[in-house]
Amino acid sequence: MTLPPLTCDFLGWQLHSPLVLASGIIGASASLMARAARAGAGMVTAKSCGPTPRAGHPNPVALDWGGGLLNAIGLTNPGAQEEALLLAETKRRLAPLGAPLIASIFAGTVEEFGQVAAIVAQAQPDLIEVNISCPNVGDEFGTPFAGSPESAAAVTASVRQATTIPISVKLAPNVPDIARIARAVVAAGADAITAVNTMPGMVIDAASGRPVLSNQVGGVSGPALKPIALRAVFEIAQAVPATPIIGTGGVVTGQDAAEMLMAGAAVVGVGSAVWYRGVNAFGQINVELAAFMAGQGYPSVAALRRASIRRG
Amino acid sequence: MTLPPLTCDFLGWQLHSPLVLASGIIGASASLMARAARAGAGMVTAKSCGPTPRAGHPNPVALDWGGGLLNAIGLTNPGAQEEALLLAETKRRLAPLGAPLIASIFAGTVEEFGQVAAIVAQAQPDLIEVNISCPNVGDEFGTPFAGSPESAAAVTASVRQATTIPISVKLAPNVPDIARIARAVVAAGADAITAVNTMPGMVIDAASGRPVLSNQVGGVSGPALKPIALRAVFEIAQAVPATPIIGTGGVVTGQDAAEMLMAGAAVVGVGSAVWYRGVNAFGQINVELAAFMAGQGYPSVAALRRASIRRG
Amino acid sequence: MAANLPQAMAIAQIRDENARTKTFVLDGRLEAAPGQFVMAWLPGVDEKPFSLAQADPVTLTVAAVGPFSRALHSLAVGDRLWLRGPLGHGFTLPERGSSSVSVSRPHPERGSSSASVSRPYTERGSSSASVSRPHPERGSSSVSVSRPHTERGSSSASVSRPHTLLLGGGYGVAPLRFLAERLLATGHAVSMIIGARSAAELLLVDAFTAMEVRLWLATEDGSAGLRGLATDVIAPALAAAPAETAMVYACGPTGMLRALAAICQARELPVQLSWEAPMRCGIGLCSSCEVGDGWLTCLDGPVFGFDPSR
Amino acid sequence: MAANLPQAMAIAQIRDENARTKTFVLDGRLEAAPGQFVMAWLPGVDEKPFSLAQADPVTLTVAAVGPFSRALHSLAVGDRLWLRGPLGHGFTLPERGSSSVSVSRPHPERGSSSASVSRPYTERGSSSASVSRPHPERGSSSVSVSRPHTERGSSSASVSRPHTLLLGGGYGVAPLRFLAERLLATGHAVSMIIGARSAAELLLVDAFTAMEVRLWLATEDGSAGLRGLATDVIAPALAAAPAETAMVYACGPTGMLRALAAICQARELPVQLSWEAPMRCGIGLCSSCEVGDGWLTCLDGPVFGFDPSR
Ligand SMILES: Cc1cc2nc3c(=O)[nH]c(=O)nc-3n(C[C@H](O)[C@H](O)[C@H](O)COP(=O)(O)OP(=O)(O)OC[C@H]3O[C@@H](n4cnc5c(N)ncnc54)[C@H](O)[C@@H]3O)c2cc1C
Ligand SMILES: Cc1cc2nc3c(=O)[nH]c(=O)nc-3n(C[C@H](O)[C@H](O)[C@H](O)COP(=O)(O)OP(=O)(O)OC[C@H]3O[C@@H](n4cnc5c(N)ncnc54)[C@H](O)[C@@H]3O)c2cc1C
Ligand SMILES: Cc1cc2nc3c(=O)[nH]c(=O)nc-3n(C[C@H](O)[C@H](O)[C@H](O)COP(=O)(O)O)c2cc1C
Ligand SMILES: Cc1cc2nc3c(=O)[nH]c(=O)nc-3n(C[C@H](O)[C@H](O)[C@H](O)COP(=O)(O)O)c2cc1C
Ligand code: FES
Ligand code: FES
Repeated sequence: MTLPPLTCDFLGWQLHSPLVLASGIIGASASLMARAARAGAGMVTAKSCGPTPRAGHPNPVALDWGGGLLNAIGLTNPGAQEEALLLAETKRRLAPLGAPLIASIFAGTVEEFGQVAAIVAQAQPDLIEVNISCPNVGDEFGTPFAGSPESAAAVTASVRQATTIPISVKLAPNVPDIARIARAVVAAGADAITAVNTMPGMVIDAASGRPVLSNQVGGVSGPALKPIALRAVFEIAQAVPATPIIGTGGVVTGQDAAEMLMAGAAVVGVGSAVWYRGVNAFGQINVELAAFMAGQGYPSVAALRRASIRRG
Repeated sequence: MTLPPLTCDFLGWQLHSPLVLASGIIGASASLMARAARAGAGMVTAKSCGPTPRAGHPNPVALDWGGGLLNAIGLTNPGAQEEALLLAETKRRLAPLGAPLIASIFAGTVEEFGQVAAIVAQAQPDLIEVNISCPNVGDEFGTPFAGSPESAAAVTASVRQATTIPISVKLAPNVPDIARIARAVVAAGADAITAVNTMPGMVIDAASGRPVLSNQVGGVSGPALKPIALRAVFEIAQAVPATPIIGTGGVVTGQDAAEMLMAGAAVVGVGSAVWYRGVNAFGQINVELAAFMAGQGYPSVAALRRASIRRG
Repeated sequence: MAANLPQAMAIAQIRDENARTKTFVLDGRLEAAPGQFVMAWLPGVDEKPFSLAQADPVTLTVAAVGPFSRALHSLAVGDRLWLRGPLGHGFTLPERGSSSVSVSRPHPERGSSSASVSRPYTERGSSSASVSRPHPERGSSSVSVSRPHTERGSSSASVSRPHTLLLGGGYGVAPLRFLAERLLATGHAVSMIIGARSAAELLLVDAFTAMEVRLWLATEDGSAGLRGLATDVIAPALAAAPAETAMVYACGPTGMLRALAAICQARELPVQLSWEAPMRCGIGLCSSCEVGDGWLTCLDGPVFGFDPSR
Repeated sequence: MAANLPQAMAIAQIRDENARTKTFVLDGRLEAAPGQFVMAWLPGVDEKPFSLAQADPVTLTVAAVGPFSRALHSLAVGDRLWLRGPLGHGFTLPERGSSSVSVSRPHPERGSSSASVSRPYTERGSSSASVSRPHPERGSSSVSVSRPHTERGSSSASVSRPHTLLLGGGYGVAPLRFLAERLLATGHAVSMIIGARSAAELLLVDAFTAMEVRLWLATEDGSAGLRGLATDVIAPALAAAPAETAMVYACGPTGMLRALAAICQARELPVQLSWEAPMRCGIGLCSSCEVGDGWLTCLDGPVFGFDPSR
């Protein structure tokens, strides 16, 4: 069985795989991001950075609860200035590997988003991912910016004005109607959409009567997130069919990746799979996806994507 | 080891168990609801009914995808008038078992919610659960009423005016800030809150390239929902500490039930567990919960609830 | 937790059983007991329950009676269908002291329960049925019967092998073949009654003829075997049995099952009936398969040790 | 997928090992290899990694050096702690042809991968290391050493048993005892070097004395065994070994590990080093335990077959 190629187009780049290292997973060092690309990721995303350095939360910050993971790392990051240096170094290391670099940013206000974008833009990342779905910061009610079409659009417009680098806005799954948010951010200038971030959750240790995470609450990722992410991607793809989606959530196998493409994703984010299968996950998922495509008669990722599901 | 009693108070009733049959699970017949009570449920909830009969969606309508269930039954129901007869018969059968009956209603408009409430109220259910979180109906944008504090409050007020029977408003997990919705419905007259309904999701069969459910999208329940439900209940309990919560989502074992009480629930909804363990699930969870309480030195459900987690 | 995702299987072989019944042999296998069922899905068409006629390879015997079963009949070798399962509780062997069925009708849930948590599937509903032993057979039948179609089984059957009586109507004969194989493999003597409207509608007669079972046929028009209903052959089959009957098993139309349950109750014979009801979820949630006073055909059944509709 | 929820275990026994080191024997067990670690959680305090000093019953040996380890030292018998794990890759036995480590330094991920999906844990990272055979020992040592503390192991050791050399510094001696037991049980000869600042800080000397191992001691102040570092005893220990050394194992301070890795590289001896780095998630996501050019101590390690920091 000769395996079909996994090359695919995303915003004009020719990627050697549709897999994308998701933000926050081994994305705090140039060497680890380069390792993900060597392992088989077609693009890599750096960990989200904000305006100023943050240490993050005390331990425990993450765990595997059986159906998936829960984490509240607490947006540990070196601040935008330091991040720009890290991004430049990472870009240099990724260049020979042919993998575009996605920067990821968050901020506490609409204006600050633009400022952080301008700083990281100095490193010339290929794409800036705008993380409006982090649960620690939000609008005047404390709601994450991803929670309403208005605030999501305002952040998008602020970043759009700050840089000419393409931007992808990262949406949260915990909204009543993700299609509305998607339309709003595309109208405000998003070139792509990343969906989804983690789903708010909590794991309680009954023996101690305490939440396990020091932050009490955290974000669910991994297999439990997959059906939630597939639906979100499906709804967004119907709402903004011309906008490419980085479909992210619970992808651990090649078949998961195929399902994400069928739901309407252009490329596929992979995060928690690094725990389940090691950094080699990227290479393993690539081989499985290619084998699935061969078995089902899809000659290319583009062909698989053309078979994506329509609202019926 | 003598097991502690599981009796507990809810809105003034003395229940023999904190377990509540969740709406939509074997709640379409008096005999099945009576069976749930005999099996050990302290209260039972009927399947949601709307103004007029609905057949629901064609098959497939449900499946077990590994981490939990997904369903889109499609709100099959006989309409409010017929439902009132069913509720009256159910109440008669539950009386000797000492289990209060919860009616559940949905509707397409704020006014209709009041009308349906008035009709089912004729059967004198002990509580009316207001299902504002069904994904098939919503406000002018198509957003479920549970999606905004304003529409959630409007529905609550409409039902509040239509009947003197206590009401519990059932919230959706896919909102940016469930605490705000909780405060709004309590301010509008909710006596209790049921949290949560299923989480929107989709399961795709890669071999056929199609969603499995005929409705394409559905609601995630069972184990994958547990961390999401625990967090929702925790946030609601902090926001409206005087309002009792029917904590629902992914409870399959006695330890799950204990965690739900620790998160801040007054009583614990059980739905998908009927698939995992049969209708006997109620009795099994009761025994496990009592054994857990004995092992940890909680003499009563009230004592366990006093140990619930505070925001720290 | 065990996933129950639909599994695609391709049709490896199609056999015409009679004018309106086909058997589909698929290219997959399932770990399942006779009497368990699958939800068979044709994407874009519908999903309906079918008893397993074999588990390895998965085999379904389907009577074309309406839109979905006709859609299945229109499939060709190589086409795929999708199966969710196995689901429900199947037939259990009539082992001494461990039978999970009862001639007297249990009441759903009386609050008895166990604290242990094990794999979901094996836990489901297993604790609500009581055990009762079969009684020695009594009362010789007055019904006039045709000679058993085959008696080959009698030569090697010793009286010490527990005897079982199987009644099949319509497609219900197919899962009973699966059961008969298990019974024979575990040292039981088997008598099989196949009922149908006419000789042309009899199912799997050759297959049973080739097995070591006492085979009885009944047709309503008398075109083969006894003229009458399958239930009319019970008395002679029991009378000719090599030993007292440890269990009666049946799969077929509800009317046949009801009549059989009444006969077995009168004779104090333990029985296991594979029941039918319209199914939607197939996993015990939607109530659509409820029968009688609170029984779920998909979760408590489809095999019941009593008439669940009474 | 395997859950990794924290498990509460009660302290069954506490042993003082030396002035600042205690061993906690817990009332639970884990399926684990020597060299694997757990994240130990004290609710409301912190969560940190600790090597398993035994898996059945779970045993941790803890040096009080800072806030969390002191909090552990303040616990009493009956108190509980919570463990998440086992995590990471432990030591592997020096079996011919199946060793997963290498004296030459591999490069993280070169895109080689396998298509099979099995249980997550066993899959993790196992494919990136290459195999190389140890060379015959060469060059006799010129370091002046004290006589081995005990040579009891030599009486029954045959030259055909593959020889392994273990170096422990600080609490690192404890997981090496767990390893030594496995090595002895699988027919390996074991030489053990325990290093410490002074005699008072030596760990588990009695335990190793009671085992069938050649034991060497080194203290910086010379108050017991050789005056010097653990690494200074390598040459004499190798020279006295009953056979060529199939694997060198070590657990202890990073400085010792680095020095050892250099020595082994020069001597072309295969080595397995249990590395330390600050950990947060413990499951390969947060990058905080990165060492060298992209190695994750929690996921790729903590046991590496080379110096990961170079
Ligand atoms: C547990 C269980 C196991 C089943 N196993 C099998 C099986 O192994 N093989 C099989 O063919 N069917 C089996 N069925 C029935 C099957 O699920 C469908 O109901 C059947 O195929 C009819 O579906 P349809 O859409 O084709 O027709 P429908 O439109 O549902 O039915 C058309 C008409 O035929 C009647 N009808 C339904 N079934 C029969 C029948 N067997 N004989 C005569 N009339 C009938 C209906 O009452 C209706 O009037 C089983 C059902 C259950 C609940
Ligand atoms: C894979 C792995 C396995 C480990 N296994 C064990 C184990 O089995 N037993 C154990 O006691 N610790 C072990 N540790 C170290 C342990 O996780 C903590 O780092 C240690 O307990 C110190 O934590 P603390 O909060 O008490 O002090 P911290 O505030 O973290 O440290 C206080 C000071 O002590 C230094 N320090 C840390 N560890 C040591 C040490 N061992 N000796 C001397 N100084 C030190 C630190 O650099 C710092 O300067 C392991 C670490 C890793 C990564
Ligand atoms: C440990 C961890 C840290 C994360 N940090 C970030 C982050 O900094 N920024 C961000 O946008 N998403 C972050 N995420 C979310 C992931 O990028 C991804 O959206 C989510 O985990 C779902 O994908 P998965 O199921 O493949 O992990 C983080 C996820 C995990 C598990
Ligand atoms: C098959 C099915 C049907 C449901 N129908 C309803 C319904 O009619 N009304 C409602 O409020 N919730 C309905 N729900 C949601 C449940 O009441 C419950 O909130 C959810 O399943 C989470 O609980 P669980 O994980 O214990 O199942 C349904 C859930 C399932 C699985
Ligand atoms: S089909 Fe039996 S309950 Fe749904
Ligand atoms: S501790 Fe190793 S990556 Fe987080």
